[in-house]
Order: sequence, then structure tokens, then C-alpha cells
Amino acid sequence: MLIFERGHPGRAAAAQSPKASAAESVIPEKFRRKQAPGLPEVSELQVVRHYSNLSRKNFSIDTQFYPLGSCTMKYNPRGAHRAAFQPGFLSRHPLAPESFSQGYLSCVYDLQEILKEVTGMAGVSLAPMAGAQGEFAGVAMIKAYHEKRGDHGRREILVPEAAHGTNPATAVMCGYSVKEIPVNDEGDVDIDALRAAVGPHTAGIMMTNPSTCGVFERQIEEIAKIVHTAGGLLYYDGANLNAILGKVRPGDMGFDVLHMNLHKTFATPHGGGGPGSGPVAVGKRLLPYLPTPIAGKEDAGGEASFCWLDEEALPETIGPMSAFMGNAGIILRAYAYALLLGRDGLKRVGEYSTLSSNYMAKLMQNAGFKLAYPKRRATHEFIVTMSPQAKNNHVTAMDFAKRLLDYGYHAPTTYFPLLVPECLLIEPTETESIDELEGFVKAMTQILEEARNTPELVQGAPYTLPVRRLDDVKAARELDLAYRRT
Amino acid sequence: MLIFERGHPGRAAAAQSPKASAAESVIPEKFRRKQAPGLPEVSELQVVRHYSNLSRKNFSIDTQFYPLGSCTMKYNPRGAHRAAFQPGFLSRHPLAPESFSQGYLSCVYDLQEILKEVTGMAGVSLAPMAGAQGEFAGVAMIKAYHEKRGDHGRREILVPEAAHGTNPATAVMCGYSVKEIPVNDEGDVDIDALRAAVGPHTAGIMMTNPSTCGVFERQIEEIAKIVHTAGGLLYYDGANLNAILGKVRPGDMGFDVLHMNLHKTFATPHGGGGPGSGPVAVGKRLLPYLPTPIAGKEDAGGEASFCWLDEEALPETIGPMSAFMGNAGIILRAYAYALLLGRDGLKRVGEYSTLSSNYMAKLMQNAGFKLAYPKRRATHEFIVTMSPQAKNNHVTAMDFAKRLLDYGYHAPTTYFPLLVPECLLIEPTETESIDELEGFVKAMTQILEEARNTPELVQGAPYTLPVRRLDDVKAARELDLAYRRT
Amino acid sequence: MPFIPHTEADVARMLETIGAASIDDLFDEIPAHLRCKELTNVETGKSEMEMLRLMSERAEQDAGAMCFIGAGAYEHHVPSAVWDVATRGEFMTAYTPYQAEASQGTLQLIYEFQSMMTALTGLDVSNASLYDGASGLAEAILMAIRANRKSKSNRVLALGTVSPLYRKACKAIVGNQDIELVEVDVNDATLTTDLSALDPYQGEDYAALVISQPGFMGTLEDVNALTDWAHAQGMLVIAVVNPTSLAILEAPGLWGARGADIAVGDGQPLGIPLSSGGPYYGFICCKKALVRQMPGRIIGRTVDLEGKPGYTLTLQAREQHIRRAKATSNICTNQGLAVTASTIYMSLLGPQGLANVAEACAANARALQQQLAALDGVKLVGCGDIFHEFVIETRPSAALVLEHMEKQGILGGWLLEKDYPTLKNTILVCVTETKMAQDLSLYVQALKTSIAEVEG
Amino acid sequence: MPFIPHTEADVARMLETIGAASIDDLFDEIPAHLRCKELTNVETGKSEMEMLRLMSERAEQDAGAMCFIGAGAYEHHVPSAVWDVATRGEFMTAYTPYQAEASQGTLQLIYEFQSMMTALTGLDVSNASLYDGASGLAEAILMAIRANRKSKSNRVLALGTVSPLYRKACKAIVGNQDIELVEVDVNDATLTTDLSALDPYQGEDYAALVISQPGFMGTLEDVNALTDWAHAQGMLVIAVVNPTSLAILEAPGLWGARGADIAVGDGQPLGIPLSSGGPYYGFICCKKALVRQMPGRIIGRTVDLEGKPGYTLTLQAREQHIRRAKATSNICTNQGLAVTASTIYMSLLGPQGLANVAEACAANARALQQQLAALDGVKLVGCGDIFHEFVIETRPSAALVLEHMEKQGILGGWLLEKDYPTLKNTILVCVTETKMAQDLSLYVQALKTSIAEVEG
Ligand SMILES: Cc1ncc(COP(=O)(O)O)c(C=O)c1O
Ligand SMILES: Cc1ncc(COP(=O)(O)O)c(C=O)c1O
Repeated sequence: MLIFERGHPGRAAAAQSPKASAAESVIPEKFRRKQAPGLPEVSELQVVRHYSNLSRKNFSIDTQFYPLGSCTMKYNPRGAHRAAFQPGFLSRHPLAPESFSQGYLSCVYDLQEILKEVTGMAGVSLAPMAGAQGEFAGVAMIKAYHEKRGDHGRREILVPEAAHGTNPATAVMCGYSVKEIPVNDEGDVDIDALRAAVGPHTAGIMMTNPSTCGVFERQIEEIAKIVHTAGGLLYYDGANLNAILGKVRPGDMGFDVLHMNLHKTFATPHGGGGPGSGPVAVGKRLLPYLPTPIAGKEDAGGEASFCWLDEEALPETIGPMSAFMGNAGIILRAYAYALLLGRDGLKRVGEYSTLSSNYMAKLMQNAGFKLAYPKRRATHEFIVTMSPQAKNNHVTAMDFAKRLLDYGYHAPTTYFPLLVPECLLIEPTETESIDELEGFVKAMTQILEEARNTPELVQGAPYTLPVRRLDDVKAARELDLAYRRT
Repeated sequence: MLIFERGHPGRAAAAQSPKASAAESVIPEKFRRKQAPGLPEVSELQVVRHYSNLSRKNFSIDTQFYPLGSCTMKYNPRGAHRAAFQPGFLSRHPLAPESFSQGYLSCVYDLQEILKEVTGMAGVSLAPMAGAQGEFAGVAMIKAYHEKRGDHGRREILVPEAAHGTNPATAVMCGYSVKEIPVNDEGDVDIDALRAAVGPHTAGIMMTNPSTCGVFERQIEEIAKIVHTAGGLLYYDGANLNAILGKVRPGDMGFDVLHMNLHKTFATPHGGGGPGSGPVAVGKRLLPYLPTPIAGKEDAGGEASFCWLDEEALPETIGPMSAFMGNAGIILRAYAYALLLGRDGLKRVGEYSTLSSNYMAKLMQNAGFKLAYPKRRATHEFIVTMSPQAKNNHVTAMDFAKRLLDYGYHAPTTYFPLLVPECLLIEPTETESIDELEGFVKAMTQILEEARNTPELVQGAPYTLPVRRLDDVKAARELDLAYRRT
Repeated sequence: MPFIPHTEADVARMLETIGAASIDDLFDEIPAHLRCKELTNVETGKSEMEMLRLMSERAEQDAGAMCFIGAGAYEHHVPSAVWDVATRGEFMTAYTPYQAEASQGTLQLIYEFQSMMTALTGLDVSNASLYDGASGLAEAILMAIRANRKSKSNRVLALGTVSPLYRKACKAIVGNQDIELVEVDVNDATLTTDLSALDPYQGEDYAALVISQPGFMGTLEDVNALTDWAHAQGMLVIAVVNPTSLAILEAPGLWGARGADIAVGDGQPLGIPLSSGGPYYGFICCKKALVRQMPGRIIGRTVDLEGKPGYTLTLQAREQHIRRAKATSNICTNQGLAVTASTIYMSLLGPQGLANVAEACAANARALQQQLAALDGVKLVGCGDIFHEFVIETRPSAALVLEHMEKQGILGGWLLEKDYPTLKNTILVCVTETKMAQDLSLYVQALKTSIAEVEG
Repeated sequence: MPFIPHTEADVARMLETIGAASIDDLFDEIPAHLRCKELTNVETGKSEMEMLRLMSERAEQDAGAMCFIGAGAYEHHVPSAVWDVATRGEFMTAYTPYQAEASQGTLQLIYEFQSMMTALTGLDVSNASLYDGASGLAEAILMAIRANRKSKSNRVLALGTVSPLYRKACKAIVGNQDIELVEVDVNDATLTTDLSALDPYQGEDYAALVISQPGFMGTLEDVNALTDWAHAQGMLVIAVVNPTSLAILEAPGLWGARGADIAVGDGQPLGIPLSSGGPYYGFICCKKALVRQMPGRIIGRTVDLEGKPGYTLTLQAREQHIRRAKATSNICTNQGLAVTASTIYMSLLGPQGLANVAEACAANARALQQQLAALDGVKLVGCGDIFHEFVIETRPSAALVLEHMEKQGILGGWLLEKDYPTLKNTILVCVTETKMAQDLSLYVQALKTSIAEVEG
């Protein structure tokens, strides 16, 4: 039932608004709307109950194992949430003067420094509001760099075919055309194809490393050389940074610019689709172009004082990405997380997420599943392909995914990356216990059994959720995108 | 699965405690325990997930209609919770000096004043921590009063047979013997029996009005006269105060002392079994005996200043009921609730809870259910008896209660009061919408249908909850009260 | 090890199964010389207690001022229920609802959100959110350029009363595709747009006109005339609106004869705390005909195998994860949790409650405006019709006046000069329903003494 | 109408169905002259916004001091997860779990709580909570009197090191049944109980001996000898314990040769904020043989119809709702939510984490003790073995010294004189794991200047 359907005309949560004034409106009639907007008319209890119950129809990290590849669904520390949810932070206006901003500014500054260190880069801006906006800022900086040098012929961005959809989409939003580079059957970029593709038209390459194939790109230094030699720059998509945190740094691999997904690697909650935060980090060459604002530090007579650096301080900036300064609350949570982990904890992230992933991959292999890259080390995630099951039992990766829900596990990422058929991309993260990992493999093994003996059972899943499989075709054909009171 | 079973030796939520010190313990060996206590060894995510999922096995106001008679399960405003959950209140030590207590003290004082007004009494103490402790304080004051007057022969407390179990239990804890007075078939006290029972041994009578029969005791003035004439005092059990808030006051009915259940009438959350708060209010005669501490107000040069009144200020007090001053956090929530409602809102509580109850009673009657007191007005609650169904279909009140759970409604209070056979005591409260009331009656009507056609179905309920009906006999016979690691 | 559940025994068992001697071995495909050293520039880890103590000291540093700044972010009462429910783990720690069956909570909620936004804007469809109002406007501009088949132009016209902060972000975003934002002059006396200011653009090819209601300076524009003018030129109309104001102001879908084509704005006023500027969210609504040009996620209602209603992501062929380089936008993660909060907020407020909020804002702003008009050294700027912001001009330096007010704990407003150089010594002041009569008096008093201090 | 969903149309429909002309008619059984007038002494209702503003101003008034008071309520770090999860609607707004099938969450949690408390105390069974530590001790005393079949006495012996606040509440409660609490002298030099102080009671008939470990003044008693002495006299032993300390101190169930019979205390240190004294909760554990004398609710593990494990209220025949006048106590509503928080807290801390907390408290207390010992005008009182509280004596008036410290924002401790008249000018100081080195320095500095101010 929709919240609208719970309403009665005239019902209201009366404690939540000022009383209607008896006086006439100060807004002249000609500006006023003639008909009240059709919002729900419900009591406070109805609202709390409706949305509390709705929430219970979700899977979430707090309630289920959620091994969604490339999404890093790890534990979101409640302490980080509390740190950000303090009145002093919540009530700070984004345009508050620096005298009432030292607390927030110092957090921003400190996080910038931490991110510089873990990425091995020269400068950081926390302005972008998600990974894709970080990509945008990053590619825009590449563009600004070439243009500043008068190098106007570079119209193309390269992306390996395993790339996330945001990579090509971003390149286009920055005015580039896109060329996809094939990936070989060990999950590495096809170097010959890359060599053939680069040239004076190459603005740069966008890479995820470890890639979304769940393997580390071993030829990264060679790739960097090829692209740099051609005059292009290297963009690092940090969605998989979790895998290598504290083990190897993008800056040391030769990348010129990158974004991080703080909502992945720095454990801020995904919120059912955001908000995230996608800071960018750059090497020296791109420093002048960082998006604003950035927190700066001044030494005011022994005591540090913090300030905003905007387009006056950074005249070559690509500009701001939002009205104010990005997803401040997420930045605070990520900073709190970094404080909790510290240098050792950050190093452990890569180590234990990789350990868990390799363990699961081995268990899955032992249970009869087919790994996409059996000769490779898994990174923090790995791919199994259900091609054999799809062929032999007509049970697809999607069927496995749906059936898992009945077992109380969220499905892994399905059908991504596109180049591996019938694939499941599985990322356990470092915060899941061995019991969950084994429980998941056990469930998968049982489903494998079901797929052999009772394929219809798997094909018809899920059975225990609020709804059975949904008719996506109808959804797209007979668009019903908003409730209309009848 | 128990939280213990999720643990592995050595696992811990490491962010939550200081690191173990390398230095030796400052506590000498002879005081130290030899074996670490068997607490769970789990990660922070495991804890959050375990308890989040456990919570989902509960019904609650926030998720279900909960018409539990005499329990006043109404909406618990989230704003009241937030008001109490502020750092300034949470971090205040109970023994903090008055200079750091003016905020809290002023809330206590103001709530005392509000409770005086709504009860029509002369003084209030917020010290008792739940209804039963309020009863204890109240009866202890009655005892102190008689003793102070040298009236030592009064050894008996009267309670009508509809009384809640805490009433007789309290009387005994105060050193009294108990005599139960019958109730007639219109739900009123049997006046002749009362007359016969009172005498010089009567310390007082404990009454709930409206009674737990869901009717208003019409002869209350006569009862007061009888008991007072015999030298006894009248105790008002305020569990049902919700029914008459703003309509009639215990003080005006002739009661000498009462308790309130703030967790009922003042909408503070029940918390799965508490905490509550059971303030006592008294007429002039009992003022000297109020339990400590009480907030007092002084006029310090125009500005109000608040202070604690303890046994020095109130030498005849029955004493404190706790180490400090009762359930402060609940007091703050109740005060916030009173502020939100104000004088008009408080009056509406009695009105709309009574309206909803009478409406439901009528709908139930129309649907073929048997009201226990069909000739009476319902108060904020009413009783149906399932005697006909028990006799004809062997479907009991308990079966109806369990089956309701499958329909997504919490069961009403069952088998209380004891004098009505196969009864359900139904209290909708003023915060439930007409839709919920009608939905409940519809569900009951369907169960009635089921009871006729498929009684086994009802007898076997519930089916959709985390467990089926539990073996209470086994629970009591083969006591398993704590997990033992095996 | 904070947040890592692996015991030594677990690790041993895992390594044995894998067949590796150590965790470090698992990284043996990474060239050894790339492996990184200690992160010496990061401090060692803190316990939650230590972290919270540090963070609460910092939060304290920023607390304590009374805020009269608006300029696109507004202080409103946020009902406690909003975040209590929105931060339930099932909402807060879920991912994007790709697995519809395991995400009906989020999906239904977004469908309800879309319904509420279309109700407020008077348009047909809404998406599930964009990052914020400014980047949302950039997306709207890109969308309009794609959607306006009649125009071949890469230019869009924006009124000067559109937030300069929005315009700046838009330029940074759309500029990369060589799209130009051309600005229409503001009348410095009325702080609104004269219709005659549009004359220079009459007959020119622009893809769209961007109208803000209320304008950045709080004033109300003649949106009907502006809309009709744009439509007559073959431009699409993009409305930038404050959602609170829509409880009482005309819905963009009903502006002029044909209604605005796209409405965008920042959802912050609907239950999102100021919180230093984010997470907020951008909303975007449009006419049905434009839905396939919409950026971002959209939820549709459908049925399951058994015919039971359910909700799912739809029209995904517009999105990057399907369409890649041909997507309508690169947006992926959006601002789901903020939308969750707003949906709860709008449910709690309802049509009447939200109207009461809007009216209280307007009345309070008028009340302060009138009190300030009476002050020596203060002049009101602009026409009379405002929503909840207005502009004053101070005789002495407005920048200094604001600094003096700050010291009295009052953030007096936003200095307009930087973005509107012709408006010297002007301050944009915002008053919402959170301010009581005594707060207005404090403002008046602080302004008075500050002027005196600066001048004396 | 805040919180009331009834529209005018709803009301009309309801009244029509009932057959009443007005809501007022529904009250026609109440004698008309009793009906009450306006509640003029109550103000009119506030919106949530107004209420929160008032309440936050009041909360602010009490904030800002650094607290070194203990005396039964202790400042500890409370992990954020504790209350985030405990305040989920399903825990916070559920009733007592009478309908077991619809309350497995709460029931299993309490079963786990009982398991944790028995693990800490080394006893067999625990109940689901009492109101607080003091009233819990009163219940334990009543229980011991019922349970001790060997004794006919209505008297109970309590060490003088048992909290005077507890003893006061106990007397108020048990005194009504003519039960007497007899107090054993404290050695003013060691602040512990000399075994010889028990000589006067040798051979007397008392139902029980109450031992507190640590004692009210932070000192550690020789609990083994005290327990054995009491058992030799035919008394039961009631242990009053701080649950945090039990992570490292011997479990009451193992005191002496046979172990204490009952352990009680306040659960506040386990994840409950100081919050002006409540809601806290009393815990009570006992040997299996005494379980039928236990007050309050008890949860048992059982199976359902299908043999699946489940949890339910058990041994209800002890309780007031079944046994009425013959119940073991009148307690009904207890402190469920606080227990929920504590259960989550103990799960997060685990055996090692809780031991780390206890050790940090002990180490910090020692550190401050040593620093204060070096101050002019300050003398340590008592023996060396303490948990996390200790006593100092000041040369000038301790009351004045504390007042001066207060003005520096430091709550220096609890004045012992009122309850222990022979201990003139003594202050009970508490230090927990929340205090850092710089906090101890602040204390030292404040005490020093305060003494100087008072004396000079
Ligand atoms: C590999 C990769 N790159 C980029 C992104 C985009 O990041 P965001 O969703 O934060 O915009 C994602 C997100 O899933 C991703 O997995
Ligand atoms: C009629 C009545 N009296 C007294 C009580 C006891 O109140 P409490 O549970 O707060 O101790 C109750 C509680 O259910 C009750 O219903």
C-alpha cells in the first residue's frame, strides 16, 4: 500500500508544522498555486509505521551478507555516523564564515592529507559527490591540461572493455569520444591492441586496477609507459581501491589522476543508492586544475587556521562541481573511518579483503563452480561464470542470484563485467566473518544441487521475498512512474 | 542462532575498547578472576546484524497496531525521544551539583506541576520507576499516614477482584494483608460487599477507574464515602488514566493518592518491557510522606532557581525508591510529550481514545462478537468474551489472539481481568487511525469465520511468525535459562 | 583489528585452503617494487571513544551561531521521525536497488518520492535524484539541448536571478561539451527580470530558458510571461524552484500557457539538515514526452509473476551501466538516503503542513524586512514580492557589518557583491519558520550595533 | 491535532455508528459535577520545533562539565552501535513479550542477557532486570529472607562499605515488612571491613550478609573470608557488584568456599549513559536452588510445535499477574530497553574488551591518585587496593573545594561526609577509561587552585 493510500483528506502530523496563520498570506494571489499539491495526508504514526515497515522489505549490510562485486558493501561503522551527525556539524551552513567553520575545515583538510598519502598523489579535492562525478572532474582536468598546453587534437579517451559504464559515459560528458580496448583471457589489457590504439588523438586512458575482472593488471607499468609516451594521461578509477589499500598506490603505478569512492573504500553507507563521495587526487601536473573548494591550512602565529581555497586561489580550477562543496556529511564519515583505522588499519583493508576473496574463490572452485580466471590470484573480488549451468541446466547467473535471496544472502553483481558470460562478481570485503563466507558457499552449493535436480525451482526464485520476480518489460512499456489520485 | 554461537575465540569489536595495556594489572592477583567471563566474541558487524535481525522478530507500535488492553500502546513521539537523548541530558551525572542541573531540574519541576493539574492533587513525586513502584510508594504513604496518627490497627488493603496483580502484590510488599471485593455483572464494585468488608482494620482501597473491565466505576463517590468514613484512604491506580485525561480528575473523585504510568498515558516507549515511570500524586494529607527526591523552585532575585528536596527538606518522607532519582530519561520524554500536547491536547487524549474504543466495540458487536458489558459505555478499552466460540467451536480467546498475529495485528490482552471468562481486553488508543480500527475488526471477523469453518486452522495459529506456538510446559519443567558453552 | 573479524585461527585455515603461506603472498602479482611502505603520514588508529572525542570537539567549534544565511541552503525544522526512520540500517546500509525483490522498501519509497515531486512541480515524471540543485541544473541543460529538436543551438539562456552558485557549477560541467550559458540582466532596482531585458534574445536560437522562482535574491518573477516568451521562441523552459515554496507558489507545470518543460532544484529544504552543504540532492521533473532524455534512475510500478504489484528500476536503457557512452548522463550513485529522508518529511508535512511552513517563512521574512527598513543606515533593495529572502543595503561596508554581527553570534546573511558587483554593500538575508520573534529582535539589535561599531 | 489521526469526517462516521451525538456523550456515565474544567495550569501545546528548542536550551544548561563523580553511576564510552540498534522501533516500542511468537527478538535478547550476566557473576540464573541497583538490593534482601530456611530472622547484615544510597532505598522498601538492615562498621583508615568488625554478630541470627565489591569508596574487600564467615553463620551471601569490574575481579559465584548466593548490582556501567540517574537497571543472579524465590521476569528456552527452538517467559507462577498477593515481588514493568542496550554493549565489548575497560579504569584511577598524593593540602585515605574510585581528604573544607572546582568546569567528586560523618573533608573521586592524561592534569590543576582559593 502506498503512503498516499493511507491518507484521509485533512489528516496531518500536526506537531510538525507551524499552525496556519489566521492572517492573509503575504504572497500575492498571482504567484500562488490554485490547487494544493497532492502530498499524502497522514498521521505521524502512520508515517513512522509505513516507512519502518517499508525498510523491512530491503536487504542491507546491517541485516545480510551483501557480496556485491565492485561495490564494497562492508560494515559502515555506526561511530562514523554518529561523529557526522552532531548538532555542530548538522547545523553548519555551507556558507558560514570561516570563524564558524574551523571544526569542519580541519576535518576536510586532514582527510585530504590522508587521501594523498594512501594514493601517493600530490593533491586532493573532496568536491565531487560520487564516483562518476569524480571521474568527470578527473577527465575534465585531463582536458584542461591538454588545452592549457594548446594540445587541442586529443579527442579520444581509451577504456578497457571491462570498464564500468560510468567510464565511457564520463568521457562523453567531457566532450571526448571513446574507444574500448579488449581484455585478454587472463583478464589483462590486450597490450597490442592498446599500442595500436594510442596516438596523438589520445587524451588518456581510464583504468580500474584491480580491474572489475577481479584481477590485478600486471602490465600496468607498461601501459603507463605506452600511454604517457603517446602524450596521454592515465586515469585511475578508484572503485576497487579497497583491494590494494596500503599495499600499492595508484600514484606509484604511474597514474596521473584518480577518484576514490569513499562510500566503498571508506565504508560510508550507500543509503540505498547514495549519497557517495568521489574525491579526486592528482599528480603535480594536474594540481592547478583541481575542482574547488579545497581546504587550506595557514599558520596563524603558531596556531593552525583553516580556510577555503576557491577560484581566486586556484584560478585554473575546472570549477566547482556543486553549489557548495560536495557531500560534506559523507566526508566527515570517511574521515572518522580513517581515524578509526589509522595507518595499520588502512593497510589491513587490502590484506583481509583479499584474503577473504581468495578463500571464497577456492571454496567455490572446490564446490564445482567455474572461476573466470582460475590461474590468477583473486583480488578483493572474483568472478565465477555460470556458463556450464546455463548450458546444461538452463539455470542462469540471474537464477542463481535470485535463489540466493531465498537463502538470506544478497546476490553478487550479475552480468558485469560484460565480457564474461553468465558471470557473478563476488566481493566479500574484509568485514565479513569466515562463517558468512562459508555460509554463502554452502548456499551456492545447495543451489547448484537444486539446479541439477530441480531447475524449475531455481528458475522460479525467489519465493520468500515481498514479491516474486518482477515484470520489467511491463514496467518499461506501460510506464507508471507516479501515483495519481483517482 | 545465539550471539554466543556466532563468536570465535579471540574475535572482538576492537574499536570499542582501550587497547590492552602492556603493563601488569594494578589489581592484585588475589582479587582477580581466574577465568575470563564467557561473553560473546564477535565483530561489530556481527553484533549490529544479529541484533538488527533479532529486532525484526518483534511486533511493536512502530510496525503494527498493538491494541493491548490496559497497556496504552500509543504512538511514542520521536521528538520526545530526541529531546531526552541530547548530550547535555545524557551526560549529566545524577549527583551533579545544582549549578549543572538547572536544565534537568526545571523539567522535573514543570512536569510535577503539570501532573498536579491533570490529577487534581496537591503534590507529586516523580521518584517511582514504574507503576508497581508507584503503587508501592502510594501504599507506603498510606501506611506512614496511619502510623503517624498512631492508628496501628489498620492491617488490610481492599482491592476489587478486577484489580491488576500488582495491586495485591504491592499491598503485601507494604506489609498489608489483602481482601478482594467482588465486582457485579455490570462491571461495578459490589457496594454491599464493600460495606461488609470495611472497618477499623481497613487501611485503604486500591482502585483502577475506569477499571480494567473497561467501564467507569459509577459509584466512585459512594465508595469514597464508605472507605473514608471507615478511616481508610483511597488509592488510584493510574494505569487507565488515558481514558479520562482532561475529562475527570482522580483528586475530584475523592482519591487520596495515586500513581500514573507515564509509559502509558504520557506515551513514553515501553522498550520491550520497560523502562517506565510511575510518579505518585497525593492530596494534602499525604504531602509530608512523598518519596524523595522532589524538585523545588526558589525565587533567587527574580530568576527562578531549582533545587532538590530530599529527606532534610521532607523529614517524614517514606524515603527514596532508588539510588538516585528514578527514570530520569523517561521523565524527560513525558515532559516533552506534555509540552507537545498542551492543555488542549491532553484533553483530547481521553476524548479520542474513548471515541475509538466505543467505535470498535460497536463494530465488534455488529460483527457478532459478545461484549462483556454491552449495556455500558466503553472507556478507552472494552472487553469481548469468546465464551460462545470456546463452547461452540473449541476456539479460545488465546486461539483468536494467536491467529491475529498472522493477520499482522498484535493480540489484545488475553484472560485479564480474570473475572471475565475467555476475554480479550482491547485498547485502540487515540493515535490509531480509523483504517487500523476497521482493519482489526475485519481480521477478527474473518477469524470468526475460520473458527466456524476450520477451527483447527485457528487452533494451530500462528503460522507466519518466526516460531509456532511454544511449549511453555517444557520451558518451566526443563529450565534452560542461560547458554552454556559446550 | 577494528572491523575485521578474522582470528588467527581463521587466517590460518583460510591460507591453508588457498594454499598460500601468508597474506602477503596473495599480492605476488603486483610488481614488488611497487609495493608500498608504511603510511607514515597517517596517524595510528583511534578507538571509537577517542575518535568521537576529537570529532565532537570539532563539531563544537562550529556550533553556536544563529544563522540568517540562505542563498540556496535553508534552515528548517526537521521532524525527529525523519532521520530516526531514514537511518534504520535497512535504508541506510542498502545498495542501489538492483535486485528488485530484495529492495522493495527503497523502490516503493522512491516511487512515492517521484509521486510527491510530480505533485509539487505539476509535471508528469520525476527521477530518483541527482547530486544537488546546481549539478541538477547542469543535467537539465544537457537534457534540454538533447530534447529540443527544434533548436540546433548549443546555447542556453539563464536569467541573472538564477543562483550564481548554480551558474558557476553548470558552466564547469556543461562547458566541457562546448555548451554556453548566456545570462540575462537583472534589474538592480527590483532584483527581478524585466521582460524587456529579453529583447536582445528575441528570435535567436537558444535551446532553453532557465527561470528561477523565487530568484536567488528571494524575489518572485513573472514566471507566466517569461515562460510564454520562451515557448514562443521555440525554447524549452527549465524552472529552478525551491520545493518548500511550491506548497504555495504556482507549480512550474502550470506556468504560462504550456507550463515549464523541466523543473529542477535542490531538495535540501525538505528535511535535510544544512550540514555544510551536503548530502543534499537535486530533483528533476519533466513532461512525459521528455522522459527518455531524463538522466538518472527512474522507478516504475509493475507486477510480479503472480500479478502482485511491485516496483523496479525502469528505462535503464538511458543509463550508463547499459548504454555506456550513449547514456543520458554518467550518474550512477545518487543521493538515495537524502531522498529517503525527504520522502518521510513530505509525508509528515503533507500539503497543509508544508504550506504552513512556507507561509511562516514568508511572514517571518516580511516581519524582519519591515523591522530592518526602519533602521538608520539600512535600505531595502528590490521589489516587494519575496518568498523568504530579501536584500538590504548597509551604509557602511556590508562585509564589515557582517563580521561584527558574527562576533555577536549572528550570521547576518550572504554578501552579494562578489557575484553581483553592481550591488555594493548588499546582504541577502533569509528568515525561515525556525526563527521566533525574539530571534528577529536579536538580529535587529546586532545589525544596529554592528553598523554603529563599523561607523564609529 | 498532534498524534490524533481522526478527521472530522472520521469522527462523524464513528459517532454515527456508535449512535452518539457527540464525543462528550461518551462520558455520560461520569457524574456531571465531577467533569473537569480547562487545565489552566498547563500551557497550550507546542510544535515539535518549539518543544525541541526549549528542551535543547535546557540540556545545554547542564552540559559542559568534566565529571569525576562516581558513587554508583559511571561515565563509560558507549559504542554508537548500542543505542542505534537499541532504539530501533521494534525494540523500543514493543511491550513486554507476553505474546512470545510476536516477541522472539526481545525474548532471545533477554535470554542472551541472562547468559551474559550469569557468565559475569559466576552464578546459575539471572532474571530479566529490576529497576536499579538499589531497589534490586532490596529485592535481594526480601528474597534472601524468603529463601533462607535455616534462619527465622527478619534481620539482614550489611557492610558499611555497601553504598549508603543503596542502603537508604533498601530501608525505605524493606522497612514496610519490618525487616531490619543492620550495618557493620567500616575501618576509617582502610575504608574496608575488618573481619573483627563482624565479631559482635557471630552466632546471631541474620538471614544474610550483604557484601559490596568494590565497596562504595572504591576499595576491594576480602570477599572470600567474608563469604565464608557468613556461610559459617548460616547466612546467605548477597554480593553487590559493579559489572564492569567483574571482567577482571573474581565472580561472586566463586567467592569463598561456596560462593555468594545472590549477586545484584546496577547495570548502568554496561552501556547506559549517566542520564541523571536513569533509566538504569538492576541485575540479579542467584544459585539455581533459589530460582523460585527470584523476583521479576525470567526467560526460558524451549521449542515450538515443530520442535524449533524458541524463547518464552517462564516460571511466571512467581509473578504478580499470576500469583497476585503471593508473588515474589510486585514488579511488572522493568527496564527492558536498558537491558537491550547492555546486551548489545556486552556483545561488542566481549570478555577481553570489557577487561580492557576495567583495567584502563583501574590504571587511570591509580594515576590520578598518585598525582593527587603529591599535592600540598591533599591526603589519600584508605588502603591501596581500589578499583576505579578512591578517597582524598583536603586540608580546607572539601565542600568549598568542590564548589571552586565546579566553577572551573570540573565536578571533582562526591562529598562523603554526609553519609560517613567520621570522614570529614573527604571526597570520593572516580576515574574511568574516558579520561585521558590531559584530563587528569586538568583535575590536578583545578584541585590545586581551588585549595589555594579556599585557603587564601
Ligand atoms: C568500477 C566502478 N567505477 C565507477 C563507479 C561509479 O561510482 P559512483 O557510483 O560512486 O558514481 C562504480 C560504481 O559502482 C564502479 O563500480
Ligand atoms: C491496571 C494496572 N495497574 C498497574 C500496572 C503496573 O504498572 P507497571 O507495569 O508500570 O509497574 C499495570 C501495568 O500493566 C496495570 O495495567
